[in-house]
Amino acid sequence: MSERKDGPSRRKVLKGAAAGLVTAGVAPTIFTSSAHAFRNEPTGDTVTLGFNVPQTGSYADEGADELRAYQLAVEHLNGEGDGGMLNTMQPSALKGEGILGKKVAYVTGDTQTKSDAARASAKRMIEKDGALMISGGSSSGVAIAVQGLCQEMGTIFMAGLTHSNDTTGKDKRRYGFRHFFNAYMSGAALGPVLGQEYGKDRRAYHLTADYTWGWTQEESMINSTEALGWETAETVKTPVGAGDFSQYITPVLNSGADVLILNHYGRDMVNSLTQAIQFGLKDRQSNGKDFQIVVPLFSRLMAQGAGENIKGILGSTNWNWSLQDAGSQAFVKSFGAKYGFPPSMAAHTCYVQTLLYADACERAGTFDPIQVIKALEGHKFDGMGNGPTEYRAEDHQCFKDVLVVRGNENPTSQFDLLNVVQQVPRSQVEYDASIFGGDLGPYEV
Amino acid sequence: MTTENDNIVLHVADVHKTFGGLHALSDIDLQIEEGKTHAIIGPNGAGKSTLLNVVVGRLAPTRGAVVFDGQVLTGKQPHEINQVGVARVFQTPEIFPDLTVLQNVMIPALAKRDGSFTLNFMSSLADETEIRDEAIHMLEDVGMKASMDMLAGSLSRGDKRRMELAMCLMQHPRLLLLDEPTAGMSRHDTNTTIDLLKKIKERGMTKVIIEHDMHVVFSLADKISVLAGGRIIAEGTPEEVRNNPKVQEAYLGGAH
Amino acid sequence: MNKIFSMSRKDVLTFVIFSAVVLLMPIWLQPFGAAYPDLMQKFAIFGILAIGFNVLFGLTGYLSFGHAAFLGVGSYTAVWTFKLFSMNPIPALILAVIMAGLFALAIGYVSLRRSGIYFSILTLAFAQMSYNLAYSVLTPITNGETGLQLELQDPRVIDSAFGSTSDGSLPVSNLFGLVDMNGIPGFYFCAVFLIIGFFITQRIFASPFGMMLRAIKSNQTRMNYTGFNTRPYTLTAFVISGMFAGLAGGLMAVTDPLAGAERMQWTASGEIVLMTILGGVGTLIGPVVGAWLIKYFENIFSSFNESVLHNLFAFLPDGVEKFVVEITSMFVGEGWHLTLGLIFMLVVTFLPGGMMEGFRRIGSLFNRDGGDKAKPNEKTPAPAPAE
Amino acid sequence: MDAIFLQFLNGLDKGGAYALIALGLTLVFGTLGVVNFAHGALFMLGAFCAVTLRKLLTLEMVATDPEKVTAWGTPLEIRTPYVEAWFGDFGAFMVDFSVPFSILLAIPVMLVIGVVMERGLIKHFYRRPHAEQILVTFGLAIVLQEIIKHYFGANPIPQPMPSAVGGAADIGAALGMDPNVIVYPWWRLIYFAFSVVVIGAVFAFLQFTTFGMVVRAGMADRETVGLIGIDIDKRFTAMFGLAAIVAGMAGVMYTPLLPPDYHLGMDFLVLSFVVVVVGGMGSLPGAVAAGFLLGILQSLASMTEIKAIIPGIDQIIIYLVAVIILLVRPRGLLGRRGVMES
Repeated sequence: MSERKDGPSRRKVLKGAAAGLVTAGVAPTIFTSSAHAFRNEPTGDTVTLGFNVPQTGSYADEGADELRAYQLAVEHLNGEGDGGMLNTMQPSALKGEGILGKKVAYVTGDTQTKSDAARASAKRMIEKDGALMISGGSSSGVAIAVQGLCQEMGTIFMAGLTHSNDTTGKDKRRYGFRHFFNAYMSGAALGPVLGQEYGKDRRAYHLTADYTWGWTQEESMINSTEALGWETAETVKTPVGAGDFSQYITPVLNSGADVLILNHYGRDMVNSLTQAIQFGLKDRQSNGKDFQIVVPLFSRLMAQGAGENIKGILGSTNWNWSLQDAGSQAFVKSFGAKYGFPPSMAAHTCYVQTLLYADACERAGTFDPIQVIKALEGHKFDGMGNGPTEYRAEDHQCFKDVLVVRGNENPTSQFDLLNVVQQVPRSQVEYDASIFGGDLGPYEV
Repeated sequence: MTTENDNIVLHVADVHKTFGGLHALSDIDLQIEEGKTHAIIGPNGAGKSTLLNVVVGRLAPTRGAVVFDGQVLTGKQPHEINQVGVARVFQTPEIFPDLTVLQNVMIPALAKRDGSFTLNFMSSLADETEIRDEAIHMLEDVGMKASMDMLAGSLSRGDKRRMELAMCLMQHPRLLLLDEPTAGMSRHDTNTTIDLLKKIKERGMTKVIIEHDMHVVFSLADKISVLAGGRIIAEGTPEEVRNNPKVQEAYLGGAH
Repeated sequence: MNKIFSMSRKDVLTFVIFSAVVLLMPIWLQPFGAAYPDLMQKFAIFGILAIGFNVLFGLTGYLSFGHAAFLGVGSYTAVWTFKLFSMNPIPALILAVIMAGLFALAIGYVSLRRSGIYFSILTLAFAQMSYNLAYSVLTPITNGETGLQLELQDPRVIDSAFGSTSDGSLPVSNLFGLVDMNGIPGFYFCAVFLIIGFFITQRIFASPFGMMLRAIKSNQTRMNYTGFNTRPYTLTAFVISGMFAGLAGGLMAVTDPLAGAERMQWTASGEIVLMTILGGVGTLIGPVVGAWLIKYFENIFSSFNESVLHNLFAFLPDGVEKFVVEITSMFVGEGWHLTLGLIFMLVVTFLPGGMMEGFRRIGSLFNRDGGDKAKPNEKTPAPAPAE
Repeated sequence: MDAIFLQFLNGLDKGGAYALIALGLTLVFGTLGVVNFAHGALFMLGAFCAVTLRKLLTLEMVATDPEKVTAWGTPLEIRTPYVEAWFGDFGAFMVDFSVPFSILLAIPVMLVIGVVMERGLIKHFYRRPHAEQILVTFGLAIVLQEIIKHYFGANPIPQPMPSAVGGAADIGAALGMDPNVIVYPWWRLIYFAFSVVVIGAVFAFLQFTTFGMVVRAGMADRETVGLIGIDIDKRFTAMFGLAAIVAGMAGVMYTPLLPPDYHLGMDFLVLSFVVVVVGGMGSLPGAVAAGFLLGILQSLASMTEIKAIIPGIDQIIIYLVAVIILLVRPRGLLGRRGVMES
């Protein structure tokens, strides 16, 4: 339960030369204390985390799965349930006694997959509910918007599902951290596998969602495929939420391309893939080769919407429940026991992010965001489902292995949609932090 | 038929109006003298309303022109025609049903004073005492002061017409066009309206009346034009028209 | 001078009460759990948006379905002003209002050539074009999906001329370096504009101009034959309400310097319409009430998750509690849209005049003997009986 | 040339969908004078008729095998579809053809939904201002879609078309051109044909039956028809039901092209209003013409060659055309004077 701080008034000191109005009864924001003042310092016996996920709109199911993972994480942190990844995380300072001895409580909000709504919701959790950390999101635009806000507010943001290079690239922030992989990594991981599977002499046709994430995904795919020796036949931008993509698919037929790369996510991906296959692209021969379709970012949850059509399609993913390492198995087991079905990759990244934040607080010995940030920066850990992982200090991006997956030809259950083709090692997807520009900004805000 | 006269305020010159192949108006030539009441009568479908619509700019004539006080009205917008001093009472009352009677009557006065557009959104309606008083006075004249705070939409049909007349009179137009001003009124209301219109006549306002009611026409008109089949078939004083055999055939006698 | 401020006693009273209600929000919103800066800022900002929209829709009857475009233009302009010139909100707001006004002038000039639903669709079309282009092709100006944000490298020529230096963090909009435009001061900054905006609409409602607009709504033909050129009137109303929307958009950027394209989407325009109708079209206060209600639902109802509900109903016996939580959770949290939809239906069906009619009915219950059926107020368009 | 021909085909099936939705919207507006913002929701409900039927047909007998457990710790489930267990091959055939079969389900279901909606809610709003009609039907649309979301979730649910028509037709080869140049999915061709048949049927119904004549007369002049003693209300209720059926069938047949989710209706709502207005409010032929016109123009505008000249044109073409048509023809393509102008 959230800790409502709208009780009696407390002294509040505003930043800046001109102290503003001191209004009775409004949640105080910044305290002065001898050590270091920070927003929402927990004073009771609980600490409140804010989970900001899409509850309405196209990504509502993904948001619901994220929320399940957060609830599970809170349980585990508080020592309830079987502990999940608390038992496999290495190194771990977590003891299942909350965080720094305080019980973990949480508040939730609806991002509606809109920047404005997501920021309003995050502000509510920070200003009203006293949330100390914000996590969540199911799209990059929202993640970047909320991350920017959290920087201004001096609140740590542990990003959920966000795949754009910008989140930890040109829009990176000191207070923002991303465990999820990104478009660059998808491209770098997929490239060699595409080479092995489809040869070095291919012509690729890109259909790209016409917004920032789509563009970065397209760019990454072009770079990695052209490095193999592929040609790029054409790149076509499609409006977000177009629904019917047929008018963009017909030109592919006679374009001389033999690979179609769909830089789409969510509903766009479901629709464009379904429709492309109806046009017979998968059965087609072009340039004497079998025509192939590639979906760079695969989400098992969203792929359900494409049904049979994902069979045999190559793509990349951050995590899949079928992984056999101890961490993944522990997580899948406790998630399945609670909800009756396996978690999605969105759920996984949100769960891991929550644990990582809690662990960083323990290691820092304080909730002070600056100390927590320092504890997260450069932190190396393992046992969280992705093998050895590092939170790179320069851009707050996690570096770990990337999964290349293929749509399962013979699924044994409705959840068994993806087969792991290859676990691409971290070294292959790593890049220099400076290539995307951007600036983390200061610790002190 | 009539000779050129310096007193002509409205000249409908050789107006033709066709709808598709249908000749609604042909060779209409009308001259209205200043200060006179000119009635246009004719059987249904004779083109009376079409003629009025051409005068006020609602319809553009196929040929010909309408000249008011030396200005060509043809091609002008209805509001421009009003601003040069032509006001119109409609067959079915055109009023502001969602506003009060008083507001209905004040609005035309503001049009007269402020022109077709004024950006006066920071001044207060409550300060328009002069116009308000004038409006109340006018409502008194038409016997509607008691209902000035009612919504105009809730008035009886006869009251709506009287109010519409009051609205037009607020503008002190040089030419007032009345399209069947007493249609649907009781005999008593009709007589009141005739008295009112007579009073206006004394003030020297020119009027064109389209009317079915012969009682109204003969008690008000100085001059009558008879329209039939889109043409003027007769014109003259009430006496002359009454005795014109053509008129009797086309209109009076021919009436079923 | 005296003339400008002559207001009826009733208007003065309304104005004073309204101002007091707005300024005292941090206190009376407390029990509703809404007394935190962001939501109160939103209350003020969307209040401005709704009263501005009401000047157009409530007075002239022209239903614009693309008003969010002006909100977006205001936001983009304000953020660009921050980026290029200064973090002071005043120039940003002035430019936001001017740009939105120009935008409204252009769109209104074309759209007002048609009336009724044809007008609505024209405004919708312009707004959707703005949205679609802002999201994609115009990304160099709008920063597309991510939204336009401040950056450390921004020139801010005026600020740097006055020697303000960056400490490495992004600047916050501030009034001449005195007060930062976030938190409670940010709310009061917006609240002042809401009160000014309310004052202006009050004046418009009481002015001859306002009466002309009502008359246009009532009977445009008569207006023409009475000597009024109605197009400039409607266009002025359109531009005024566009400028209000621009001001709201600017204030959104002032309190939170990020401008996203989805602010211009048709759903955002629809939200403005819903706020106005929900509160009471054509009334002074109704649209503000509608805006507050919808924003409250969006922010507070959506935050009730199951654990909150379990705590709320913890006093009930176990089985009953589970049942109650299950039922209520359909309407809150991820189900808050359902509640919103039901409220729209109920209000429109039973209170055609919006919330304001509800208040009047309650008021008349107390004024009269309480027994007689509340009649719809004369001022509301007489609704056909609901049966 | 091939490219343009293909885009033209695209335009036809897109236009078919637009026309079908706009047709129902216009029927309701023309007869009842109601601006129905819940019309998109009817399309969505139709689509979910298909989802429901398929769910029913693929209901599975679930036996658990306690010996084996899944990776997430629950006992392994052994699932056998009832239909196959009971009907064998015929059952499999039913599942395969679930989408066309759904039309049989959708017709009665949509009729009931339509009549209930009209009698329960819409009829109270005949004489209310359009703004209130918009608000109440918009509220209804939200409620309907939230109910669907509650039961079916937010993710799209795939509806495969019958496997016999799963592939693409080689139209080029059939016309004696090179094979494999002009290929087009069978289902899209079927959708186009379906839309033509439904539109034709609705027009024939209105043109050649007495019922239709009365309704058309009512659309032209409601008062007169009421005055001559015909109970127009009952017929108008039936028209609302018909509109719901048309929208529902359009939704059912669309599911293989666009896996339906609860939000489907809202995506079509704005578009269908633009189509109706471009066609001219209250004009049935106008709605159909505008549907096909906008469908074809949208397809052509998406061609790379055209986007190269005007960037982003495919994103705005529908709205741009709407603006131009409304400025050139004040009442849309075939609209009548005085409809919805105040």
